[in-house]
Amino acid sequence: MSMLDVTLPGLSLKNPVMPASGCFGFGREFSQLYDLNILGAIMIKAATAEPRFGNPTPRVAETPSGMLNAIGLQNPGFKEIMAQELPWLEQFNVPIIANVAGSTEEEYVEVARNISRAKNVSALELNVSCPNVKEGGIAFGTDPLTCQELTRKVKAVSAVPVYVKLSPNVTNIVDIALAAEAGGADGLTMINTLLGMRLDLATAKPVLGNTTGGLSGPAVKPVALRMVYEVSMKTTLPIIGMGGIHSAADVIEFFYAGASAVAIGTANFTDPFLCPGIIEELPVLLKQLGYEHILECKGRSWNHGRKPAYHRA
Amino acid sequence: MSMLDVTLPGLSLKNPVMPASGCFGFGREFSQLYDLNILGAIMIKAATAEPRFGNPTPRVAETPSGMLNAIGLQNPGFKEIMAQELPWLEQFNVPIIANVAGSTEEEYVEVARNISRAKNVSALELNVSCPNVKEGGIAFGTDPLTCQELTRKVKAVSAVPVYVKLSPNVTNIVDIALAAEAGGADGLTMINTLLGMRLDLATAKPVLGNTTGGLSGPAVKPVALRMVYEVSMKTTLPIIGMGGIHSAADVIEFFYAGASAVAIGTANFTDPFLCPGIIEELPVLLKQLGYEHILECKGRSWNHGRKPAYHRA
Amino acid sequence: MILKEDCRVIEQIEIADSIYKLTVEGDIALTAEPGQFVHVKTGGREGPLLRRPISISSINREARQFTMIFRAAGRGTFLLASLLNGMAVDILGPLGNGYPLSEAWPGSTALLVGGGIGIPPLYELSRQLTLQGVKVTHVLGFQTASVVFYEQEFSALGKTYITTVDGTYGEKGYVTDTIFKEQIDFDTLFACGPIQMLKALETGFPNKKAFLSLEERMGCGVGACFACVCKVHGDPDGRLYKKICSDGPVFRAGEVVL
Amino acid sequence: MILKEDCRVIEQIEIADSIYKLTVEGDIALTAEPGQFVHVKTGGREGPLLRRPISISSINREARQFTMIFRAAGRGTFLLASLLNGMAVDILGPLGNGYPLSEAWPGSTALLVGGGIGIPPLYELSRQLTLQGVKVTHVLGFQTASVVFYEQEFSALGKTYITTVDGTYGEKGYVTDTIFKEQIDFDTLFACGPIQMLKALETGFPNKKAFLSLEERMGCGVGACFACVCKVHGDPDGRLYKKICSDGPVFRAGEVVL
Ligand SMILES: Cc1cc2nc3c(=O)[nH]c(=O)nc-3n(C[C@H](O)[C@H](O)[C@H](O)COP(=O)(O)OP(=O)(O)OC[C@H]3O[C@@H](n4cnc5c(N)ncnc54)[C@H](O)[C@@H]3O)c2cc1C
Ligand SMILES: Cc1cc2nc3c(=O)[nH]c(=O)nc-3n(C[C@H](O)[C@H](O)[C@H](O)COP(=O)(O)OP(=O)(O)OC[C@H]3O[C@@H](n4cnc5c(N)ncnc54)[C@H](O)[C@@H]3O)c2cc1C
Ligand SMILES: Cc1cc2nc3c(=O)[nH]c(=O)nc-3n(C[C@H](O)[C@H](O)[C@H](O)COP(=O)(O)O)c2cc1C
Ligand SMILES: Cc1cc2nc3c(=O)[nH]c(=O)nc-3n(C[C@H](O)[C@H](O)[C@H](O)COP(=O)(O)O)c2cc1C
Ligand code: FES
Ligand code: FES
Repeated sequence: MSMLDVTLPGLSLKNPVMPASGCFGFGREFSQLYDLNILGAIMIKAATAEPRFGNPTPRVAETPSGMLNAIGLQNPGFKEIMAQELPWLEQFNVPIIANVAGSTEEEYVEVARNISRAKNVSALELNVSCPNVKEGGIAFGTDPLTCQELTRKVKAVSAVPVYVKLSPNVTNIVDIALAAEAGGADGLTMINTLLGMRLDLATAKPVLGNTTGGLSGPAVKPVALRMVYEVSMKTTLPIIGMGGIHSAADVIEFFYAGASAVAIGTANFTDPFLCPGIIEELPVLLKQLGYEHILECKGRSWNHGRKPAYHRA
Repeated sequence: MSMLDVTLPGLSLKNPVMPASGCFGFGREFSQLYDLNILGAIMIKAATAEPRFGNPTPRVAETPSGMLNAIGLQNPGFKEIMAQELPWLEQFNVPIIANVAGSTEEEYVEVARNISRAKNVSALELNVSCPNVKEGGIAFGTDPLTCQELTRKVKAVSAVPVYVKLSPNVTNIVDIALAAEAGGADGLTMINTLLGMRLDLATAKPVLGNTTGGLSGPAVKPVALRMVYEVSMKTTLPIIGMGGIHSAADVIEFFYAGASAVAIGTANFTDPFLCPGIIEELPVLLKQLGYEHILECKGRSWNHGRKPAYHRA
Repeated sequence: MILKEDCRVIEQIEIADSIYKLTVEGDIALTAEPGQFVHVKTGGREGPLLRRPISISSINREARQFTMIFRAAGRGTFLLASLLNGMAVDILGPLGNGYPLSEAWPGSTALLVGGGIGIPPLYELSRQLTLQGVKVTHVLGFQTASVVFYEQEFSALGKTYITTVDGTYGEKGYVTDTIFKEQIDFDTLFACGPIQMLKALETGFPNKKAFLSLEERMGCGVGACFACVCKVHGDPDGRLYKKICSDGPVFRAGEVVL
Repeated sequence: MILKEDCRVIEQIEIADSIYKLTVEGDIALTAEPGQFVHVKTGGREGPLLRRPISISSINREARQFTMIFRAAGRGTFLLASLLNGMAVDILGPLGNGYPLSEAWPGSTALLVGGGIGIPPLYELSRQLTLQGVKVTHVLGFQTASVVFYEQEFSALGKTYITTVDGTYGEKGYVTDTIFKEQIDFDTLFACGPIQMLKALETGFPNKKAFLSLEERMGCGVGACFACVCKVHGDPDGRLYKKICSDGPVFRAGEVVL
């Protein structure tokens, strides 16, 4: 009997651990390292309508307990992804969550309509929060009405449930979450990266080719947890939590805060075998803490003592 | 000839390094460790109209390369501060920046009117950004109009220049900065802490007595630098930069980003002798990098090559 | 005088399960008093941001050495436990106010009650009380047999009762059970340990002169950050708070709200 | 096969000013090829978040050992330089595609040009080319005398020219100056070093067969994060980008935009 199975809109997960979008490509590289079948799901790299090269290098910089990235949504475009990457991923028995990005509403809608119809795409992740491209989504993630409207339009064309990926670079994350809910979102994923920068001591210039970039890794975990906590108390939408997860204990902290599943980004770079490691360790840690199923941890920081909202069949 | 002297509204600083508010009390403790005269200035702990006890303990928690605090503006009230703390500080030849907090406009105005008239208070720091008290300022720091209005009212009663301390927990920091400028601010200080939380693995409860707290330390430095960079390009107000500064190199990064002075918070806990250490190291590092005065670094990340805006007399 | 020194490690031994005894050399030893603590930067530059408060458990002025006894509990104390002889460790101290030795007069009886990692500071206290001609009795509580430490050291100074929560060593139960059962008589009480233990002692001996050492999460450790405050009795609005790091960690029973 | 192993440190020596030679034991040695690199986690759990890419500079299959030569430049490489014999270091590799040995046929001449910390991978390359019957010439450029390393080792394999930017050792100037001045003739060029050097070689020898090893800031090191891309010639919209970590780090001159 599994302690880790979780059912979410469109997603029947054998475990709630999945690599985060942009940190796992389309799975090819990590498939050389381990059997991808063990993963709960895979969030693939953002797809746009046309191929994008992305930002000038350097695209990454290290920071204390974190990193900045400014990849700039480089991707071969949804057509190529549907022709080359998704069919290749069909060999694995793992739900795919397709990350959808764009510069205009039309672009989001076009990508969503098409990629949601790929055979093995189980859900969309609407990326309204990429801080690294001009006109690249972030406006959609910082204004509630714009977010609601975009979600509605994407929902209307999507063949699968839609999760909206929230940006932490906002005054009030709950407002955006409620807007996504009002727009018909089936779930939320959070958080994307915090906008940051580094300057080179010798030249005084920004270290990143794109000047600013997105901060991820353990440094942002306290912010991510706080946002998952705030949002989970206010919406009924399931949340896939992320931001600095590096261990099984971190996963449980996100469940306590209110997440129903988690994604792992930056930590795949520190330890490319971390996802399988965490999946193996979770049941042991849960038992140690006295839980029979990971969903007993869900929202426990604020619904302490109450019966878990979710019951397995 | 000093390489470090900086003149800002109300502040004639022998060097641009000062302890940040809340991390140095009213100077008594650190005066046992070193001669406070060497500091550029001192930002004292927040003052409110009445004494405040603050939040339940635990009030601090460690995070990767950072810490959370939820002190809750504990202070003895401005009257006591003016009767006991400021007179004690008169023995030092160091400008004092008084941090002013409140729950209502009236409270801010009352505190500002009074404390700005203390003999050795050279400037006010308007704390519209404390994330740790309900109705405790943060609303004033997240809505541009409210911020502008409060700044205007405080300016009207203050006997010394007013610096507005910006919260990083906003969608658009430039909007708030411009609002403060429109309200008549003489300068900006930034950033206050990022709202975050931690959960206890064993109990599932928040680690902090106040549930959430403010994230500070090296973890937030990339966010702070980005905000100083963005704001300094858009306003003419001088900026006292802070957020994760732990070394002389960090100080210069903040100048590159656009700061005219810096404050050091959390790092005083890691190394209580850090402020004097940095003040000693700065000229050496500046020389090594080829600068004759620290103000040559100011804004260099975006005004590269241009003549420094500031010239010494 | 508060110093920040790179102290040299003289000796590190695991004296019980995950309990380490670390002796270092430094001028802090010259002014340290029983009940004071130090704030330790663990892991050097790469280590955790915040210092770790650890009590001073014994002092050797002549040799400029002092000892800490600590449990490897988390990241910082694990790093501390990994220090080897000769290495340097950045220590700030001595901090806070220790036990008031003068409150126990020669010939009187002092009861020293400790729980777990609250026990270490009582050792130096006991040594100095004994030197002063005070008769000492110790009641030391542990979780289980494997973490019991310093029974012999304390026994050499005075009668020593050991309790364990699970009964695997000494008396089964809590320290207070033993104090009542053995009807231990004393003039002054000195204690350090979990807050529940301190509360039980405070309510158990309302008319005794007692000094309790408190713990709290700390930021600065020197009194500047207001992280470690506690309320004072009879002062509901908290104007008369105390800072555990600089006003304490030792308080007279009844002074602050436990 | 990409492995992640805790490799044991066999030897660590400072071979020039801040230049370290680190030999470790691990199965990575069994499949590593010249020009490939490893991704090293420095400082253990407490260390920096990102791994550090370091070239493999020599391989000893029989002993299951390989060597890295690196400059202690920043936080990660300082921690790497502090490793002592017998300690473990977490290494991911071998990564990327090395130099195509088969492009140099027995009896032909290969010119190996390296700059600074770009020199290490050329050493194993030179050994294997020599074994294959290729005649090798080396031109190695350094900043200054104190950081010159491996002159003897390279000299043992073939003619070796040393240049320093400040003229404190060997020829003063850049490697390209020396190649032109000495009119060095060759069939195949292999190079690794600063981008300016690689550009000068590419433009200096437009008709020669050349293989250049590139550097870029890396995230994953395995091709998953798109941090280390470069553009391909004749493809302005960047559809045909290459990833330096997994398509490179070695590219045929003219293939990618330097
Ligand atoms: C005045 C004082 C004296 C102390 N003396 C001793 C002693 O002699 N021997 C001993 O073993 N322990 C002592 N402690 C407890 C000791 O400080 C903690 O065990 C230690 O800080 C845990 O750090 P860590 O890195 O192992 O744990 P982590 O859980 O990684 O620590 C995370 C953060 O929480 C803080 N923290 C965790 N537990 C405690 C605690 N119990 N009290 C205060 N802060 C805590 C840490 O300082 C750190 O900031 C004392 C505490 C205080 C306040
Ligand atoms: C394929 C490849 C092979 C390399 N081989 C060698 C070698 O054999 N010997 C050697 O001394 N160096 C080599 N380098 C450079 C080496 O990776 C950097 O010197 C090292 O990463 C610096 O890390 P640090 O912690 O000392 O510096 P920091 O400045 O603290 O590093 C901060 C961040 O920037 C990155 N970074 C800094 N400098 C470089 C650089 N030059 N290239 C790529 N990333 C960098 C770091 O990896 C880290 O993510 C190689 C680089 C690449 C890409
Ligand atoms: C190199 C890199 C590339 C990323 N690319 C994307 C992306 O294409 N789409 C997206 O929604 N998020 C992207 N992200 C954000 C992550 O999916 C994740 O939200 C964030 O990194 C926080 O999680 P972490 O701290 O575990 O990395 C990227 C992050 C990194 C580090
Ligand atoms: C313990 C603690 C208490 C603080 N109290 C105040 C305060 O009273 N008023 C205020 O404006 N900022 C307060 N701050 C915020 C700091 O002044 C500073 O803006 C922030 O910590 C970022 O700088 P740092 O990373 O150098 O700590 C406090 C920060 C800490 C860590
Ligand atoms: S820890 Fe800062 S006041 Fe006590
Ligand atoms: S470093 Fe991630 S793709 Fe090359």
